[in-house]
Amino acid sequence: MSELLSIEGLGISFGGVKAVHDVSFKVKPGEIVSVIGPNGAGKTTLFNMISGIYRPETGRVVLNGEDVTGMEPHLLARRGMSRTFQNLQIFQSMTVLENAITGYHLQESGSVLADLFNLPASRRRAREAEAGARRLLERVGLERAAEREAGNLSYGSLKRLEIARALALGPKVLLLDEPAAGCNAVETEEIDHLIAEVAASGVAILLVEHDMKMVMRISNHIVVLDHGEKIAEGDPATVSRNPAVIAAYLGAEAEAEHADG
Amino acid sequence: MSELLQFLFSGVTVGAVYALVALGFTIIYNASDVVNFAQGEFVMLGGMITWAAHAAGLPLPLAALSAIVITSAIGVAMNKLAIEPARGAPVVSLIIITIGASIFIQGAAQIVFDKQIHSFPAFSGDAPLRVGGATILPQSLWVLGGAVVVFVGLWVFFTRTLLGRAVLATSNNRLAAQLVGINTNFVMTLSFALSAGIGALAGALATPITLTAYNVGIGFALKGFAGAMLGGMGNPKGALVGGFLIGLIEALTAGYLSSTYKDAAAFVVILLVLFFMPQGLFGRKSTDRV
Amino acid sequence: MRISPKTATLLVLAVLVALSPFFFPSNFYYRIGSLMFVNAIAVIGIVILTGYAGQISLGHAGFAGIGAYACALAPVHLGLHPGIAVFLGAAISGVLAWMVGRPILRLKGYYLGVATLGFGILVSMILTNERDLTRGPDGIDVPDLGLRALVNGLGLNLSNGQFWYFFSGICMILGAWIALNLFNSPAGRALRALHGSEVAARTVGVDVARMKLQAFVISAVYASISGSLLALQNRFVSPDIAGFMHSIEMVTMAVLGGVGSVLGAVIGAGILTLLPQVLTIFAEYEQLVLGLVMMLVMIFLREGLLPSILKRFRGRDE
Amino acid sequence: MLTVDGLRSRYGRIEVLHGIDLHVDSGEIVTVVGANGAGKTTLLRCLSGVQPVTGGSITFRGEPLVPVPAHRRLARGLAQSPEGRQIFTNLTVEENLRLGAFLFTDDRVEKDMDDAFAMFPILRDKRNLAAGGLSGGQQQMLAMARALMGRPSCLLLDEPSMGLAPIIVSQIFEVVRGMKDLGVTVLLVEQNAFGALKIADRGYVMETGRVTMEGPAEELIADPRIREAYLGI
Amino acid sequence: EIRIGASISATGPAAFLGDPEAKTLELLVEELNAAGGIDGENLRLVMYDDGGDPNRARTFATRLIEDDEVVAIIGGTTTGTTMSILAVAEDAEVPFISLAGAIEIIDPVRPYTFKTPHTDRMACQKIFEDIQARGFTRVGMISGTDGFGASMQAQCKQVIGDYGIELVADETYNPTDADMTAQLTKIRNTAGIEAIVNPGFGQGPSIVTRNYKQLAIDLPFYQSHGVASDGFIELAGADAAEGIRLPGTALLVANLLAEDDPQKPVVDAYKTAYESHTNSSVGTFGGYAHDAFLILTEALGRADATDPASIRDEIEATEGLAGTTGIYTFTPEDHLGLDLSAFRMLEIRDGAWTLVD
Ligand SMILES: Nc1ncnc2c1ncn2[C@@H]1O[C@H](COP(=O)(O)OP(=O)(O)OP(=O)(O)O)[C@@H](O)[C@H]1O
Ligand SMILES: Nc1ncnc2c1ncn2[C@@H]1O[C@H](COP(=O)(O)OP(=O)(O)OP(=O)(O)O)[C@@H](O)[C@H]1O
Ligand SMILES: [Mg+2]
Ligand SMILES: [Mg+2]
Repeated sequence: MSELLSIEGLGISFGGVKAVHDVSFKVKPGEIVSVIGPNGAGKTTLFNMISGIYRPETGRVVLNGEDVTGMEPHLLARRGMSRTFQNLQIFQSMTVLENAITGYHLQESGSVLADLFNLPASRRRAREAEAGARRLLERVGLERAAEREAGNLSYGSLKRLEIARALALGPKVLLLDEPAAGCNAVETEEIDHLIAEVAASGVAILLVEHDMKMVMRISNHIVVLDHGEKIAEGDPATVSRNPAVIAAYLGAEAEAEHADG
Repeated sequence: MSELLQFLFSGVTVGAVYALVALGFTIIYNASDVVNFAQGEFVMLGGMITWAAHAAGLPLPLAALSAIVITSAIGVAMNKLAIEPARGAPVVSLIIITIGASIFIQGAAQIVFDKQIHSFPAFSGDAPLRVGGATILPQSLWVLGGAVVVFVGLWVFFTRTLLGRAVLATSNNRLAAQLVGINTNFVMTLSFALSAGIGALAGALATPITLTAYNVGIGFALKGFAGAMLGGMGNPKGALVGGFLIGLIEALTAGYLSSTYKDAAAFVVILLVLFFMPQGLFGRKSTDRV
Repeated sequence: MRISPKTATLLVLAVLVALSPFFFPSNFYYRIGSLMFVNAIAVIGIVILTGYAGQISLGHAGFAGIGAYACALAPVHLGLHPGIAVFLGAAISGVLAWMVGRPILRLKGYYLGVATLGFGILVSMILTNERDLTRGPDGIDVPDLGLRALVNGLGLNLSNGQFWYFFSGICMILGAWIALNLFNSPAGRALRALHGSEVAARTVGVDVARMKLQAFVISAVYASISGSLLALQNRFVSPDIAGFMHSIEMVTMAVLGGVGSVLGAVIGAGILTLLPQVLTIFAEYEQLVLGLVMMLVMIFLREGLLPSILKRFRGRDE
Repeated sequence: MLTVDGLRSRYGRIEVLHGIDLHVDSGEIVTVVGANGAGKTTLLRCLSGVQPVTGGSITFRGEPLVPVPAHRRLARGLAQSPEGRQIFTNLTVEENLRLGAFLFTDDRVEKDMDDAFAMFPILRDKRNLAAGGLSGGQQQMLAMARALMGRPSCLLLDEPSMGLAPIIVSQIFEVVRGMKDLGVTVLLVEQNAFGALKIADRGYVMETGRVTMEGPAEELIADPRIREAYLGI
Repeated sequence: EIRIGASISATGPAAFLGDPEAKTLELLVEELNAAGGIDGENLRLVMYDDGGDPNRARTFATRLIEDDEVVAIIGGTTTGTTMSILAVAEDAEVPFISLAGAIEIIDPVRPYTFKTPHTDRMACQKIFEDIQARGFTRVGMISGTDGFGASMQAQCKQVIGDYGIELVADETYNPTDADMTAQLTKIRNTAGIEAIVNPGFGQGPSIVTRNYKQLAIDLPFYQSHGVASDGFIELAGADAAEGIRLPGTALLVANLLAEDDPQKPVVDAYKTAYESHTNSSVGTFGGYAHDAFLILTEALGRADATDPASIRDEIEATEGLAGTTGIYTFTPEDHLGLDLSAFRMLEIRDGAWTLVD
């Protein structure tokens, strides 16, 4: 199958420093591509460019054959792109359920006038969205918190709420920025399974994660960034043996620990 | 050309008043992200207390000083009694508290003083200074000097002192500020004292020009607020420049276009500036990332 | 069956409008009641804009001014019936809100505040200074709506005060119904979402600029209609209606009642309308007490009257 | 050094800590592990004074800690690197560090800052940048460094390894272990339970607001329940 | 007990006018009751502060009539508030005496509405008469954008032609402005200008006067009755106010009135009472309230005091009643009851009011 998302020579700089420089790679449907690299390597910045939050200075983002470089995030969402955030972006004063329902915004929203006058079409859409959102909360293990105010959840729970919200869009491409941060090994594995499941349904997944066990376990392909540039790429086994990657990112000890864990 | 010069003098006179008020806003804003709508009342108190003290026989400098001290104390009281007990309340609630305080202070002033318009003698006489065919009052220079001195003071405070940094830190992240040992209550008290003091100074300096009454606060607050926003809220440089700009725009519009719509001109300029610089002229962008 | 919060709110409001007159000591209270309802309409608009969407406006009285002056001017200059003028005013306010909102809604927080403030001041300035059109600061007469005669023609016998009480009461309930529909609807959720996090809202597909603009337009229409109703019932309007203090009053009412809550809006409007009447017994201490009450409410019920009280009530429940 | 006795705390009307007993001896490294929402962060917030305590007591160096306001606790030697990093985003990296040493005006501040930069060289490169512009991991480093600037005798760390590259994670654990040699006591909350327990002397397991297990770190690592529930082995 | 109502702008932008009005009414009611009331009945004054907001004024008017059940209303400090009260009072057929200036209040005549102040138009006429007499024909105007200033500006523009005078400069300022040198510079630089008129009240005219001196403008300068009180001279400074002329009332020149002036006793009595009671100097506006009260109580004395219609009739029957402002004679066609002669052209000399003859 051909690629769904294609990143071509993306680059951006902040105050003269190149945060990302000439990064290219491709993601196919159903594939999990991980982007790893030291802190400050430019992973999140790359995500921000792909998802339209930053406008890239160089390069292109091609989604499903269409050039979507610098397109507004809500238009990208319409084209099937969805993401989570490293720095949580939660709708604090809404309930957990409502947070998840917003993920259905594109499917549920019709005309404002219909909403204002509570027309049947508006009600039906809202009902469907709610049912879907409850199913998703169950999948991430938050069904019991559905009616709680989202701002009151613990960090790890919020991470999972973000995943549920991102899934609610029914994305073709899903960008996950450190989904397992703040989760312990067991919780991480649950997320693992979830991601694998989603990928299996044909969604292209782009993952940033520092938990190497997880990355090695589920990635089809790994892209390594350092100082904004791609320094290596390949399948997990190849990448984890790459000396440049070990030196810059994994560290000898981590590898050893990985081996003994 | 003397006409232009006269317009500029007019603008500078008024602008200096606005700038002083705007500078008063910056401190409380920097400490708490709250625009204190009672700031104008501090200016009013500065003028009214100076007037009352002077009328009671105190020499002018002493009267002004007492106004500044008393107003600062009122500022501290406002923080202790109204702002601190509401800690953790949403910013809109805090704003309503400051509006409530503003109404309260006005109500108190009309009882303690009266509802008449007052003034007191200019600090160095009324003889206008002539420059190139235009005139300016010595009192305008006092206000001008006051604005510049306060600006320099604040600028040094916020950029050169650790305490100034602590004030910024408190508004940026109160939790973290406490964790690094900053007494955030003290910071708030300090900023209310300073803000109120600066407001009162503005009142004491400007009253010989603008006159004062129990209800002049709101007008000052509006113009000062507009000036501070034009310059970029929280930045002393912005407050100074914003205040002067508004004064100058008003005077030049009144002189060359239409005196009826001179306030409109000021707001049109603000809208234009904000269109291109959403943070005002010198405001800094918040740097929170996703 | 459990009653939804929406139905509950509407029921409470309907009961309030219908039963209050039985407790009125004199006909004067119809006037207070109708003022409360008219204010509440504008405040519900603020709830949508500020409570739902998190956008500040310090200039909404400008729209109230447009609505009010439409009723004064359109019948004279365009020969329109004052009732039609209400809709004309709302349309002008809506279009103006749309035009003004597009550039300024990019601004955030106080910057948006000062921009809307500027807008409000411009409107009030035009109403004050364009004497030839508006008759200036002293105000202008507004023609009779004529609806009361019509209603009374149907056999009712309502005094002017009574008519306006019930008429604005019904309008207010209608306004509340619409706002409540919005709250739990997709669009309302999108508004509340962008309030929480604009970035996240954009990535779930919310067209943030458009939604903000819609909220701004809707709230402008509310303010405009409130202004129209006030002008029609007073049969007179002056530029004060578009003044800064009126804008602040709207926001204060909303926040006092609880800025995210429609019922809170009505309560906030009610209290701030009634309070000055109660405070007349304090004569010259009126302002003092008013300021004090505002501060005390916000200190002890920081999220506004209704939400705070509900919270405590629920707290005791469990 | 630090004794927590029957500690209770609540958010509004929901109690989330139902009587925590825990102690940290001088010079010890103690690790707390637990699932999402167990109350680990809440525990640390109580210790640093930004969370109201509704029952029980905390004793620090023999004195009751609860009445001490948050901003005085650093002066007593208690520093925290909080969850969610809580850096001053609008201030520069250097200003963040200087504020970490807000209580001190002596020359050691400069030296401490050099030490911090030596520990996290990337921060030196960014010292004049607004901290809000830092990457997630860099902010985490800054939070840790800032806590160290306060010269704590007892350090409270809430998931210090979160979002850090593996190479830095091992470095952080090294640093924490190094603290011990400097005589600093550490209470460490970690999701990377394996790494954390390996450097710890003792450990506690929290579940929904209660301590359910405690013991020497090696024993916990070896415990099959823990291996299954938290280490995923 | 007879209940009368008042809605006054004792606070807000018009507090400068409303405050002395409110104090005057309180003072007079006290005096009257101490002297035994009206026909032995005590008078009760129910007074509300409308803050200058017409909407509030309407509410208070409704309250006065429906809830407090007053027999008559005094008030409406500003034209805006007056128009609001007027509508309610006319509907309920309750007599209403306004304290505001606009001619619209009594033109057309409405059955229940009266007013005590001169109209703005009369002030303009008085000023232009004087200007004409001095032989000037080119005049500049600087007016406040508040109701008072704007209304007088408009009226002046209407009548200016009648005096063969041309308006060559027309500037405005906002009531809260702090510096008017820009506008004054512009006016001064207008070719051929011979005199300047400043309609306005509050601090504006004081600042204009100070700026006038700052710019050393030496054209004849006219203020309006809006500043007719000693307070103005104090605020503007005797020095700056020197030579200013304005149309004022007998109140300001009480000491200069002839012994046989019919207004002398009433002016003296009011001035003494007010100044000892409030520690501040009397002004035209308090005088308006005084006169309204006088007219009303006189009428109440004659009428069946509980019947609004008969009170109205008696007010309309007022004839030759000397107030502080002038001598009132109402007719069914004239609910103002004053003519231009009630205005006296005053000039400030050496910090005191003097009569221009
Ligand atoms: N808005 C910004 N302003 C200034 N610098 C920025 C900004 N955004 C990113 N940078 C810089 O770009 C670099 C890349 O940051 P980015 O957040 O992409 O890193 P990352 O790979 O996601 O790191 P981490 O693993 O720590 O999350 C960093 O050095 C950061 O300081
Ligand atoms: N601000 C808050 N208001 C109400 N409840 C809260 C708040 N913060 C946390 N809670 C609740 O308190 C409980 C404990 O949360 P805490 O953050 O201490 O957990 P944690 O152990 O640190 O979890 P994590 O590993 O996910 O960080 C959770 O049930 C959480 O939902
Ligand atoms: Mg990142
Ligand atoms: Mg936690």
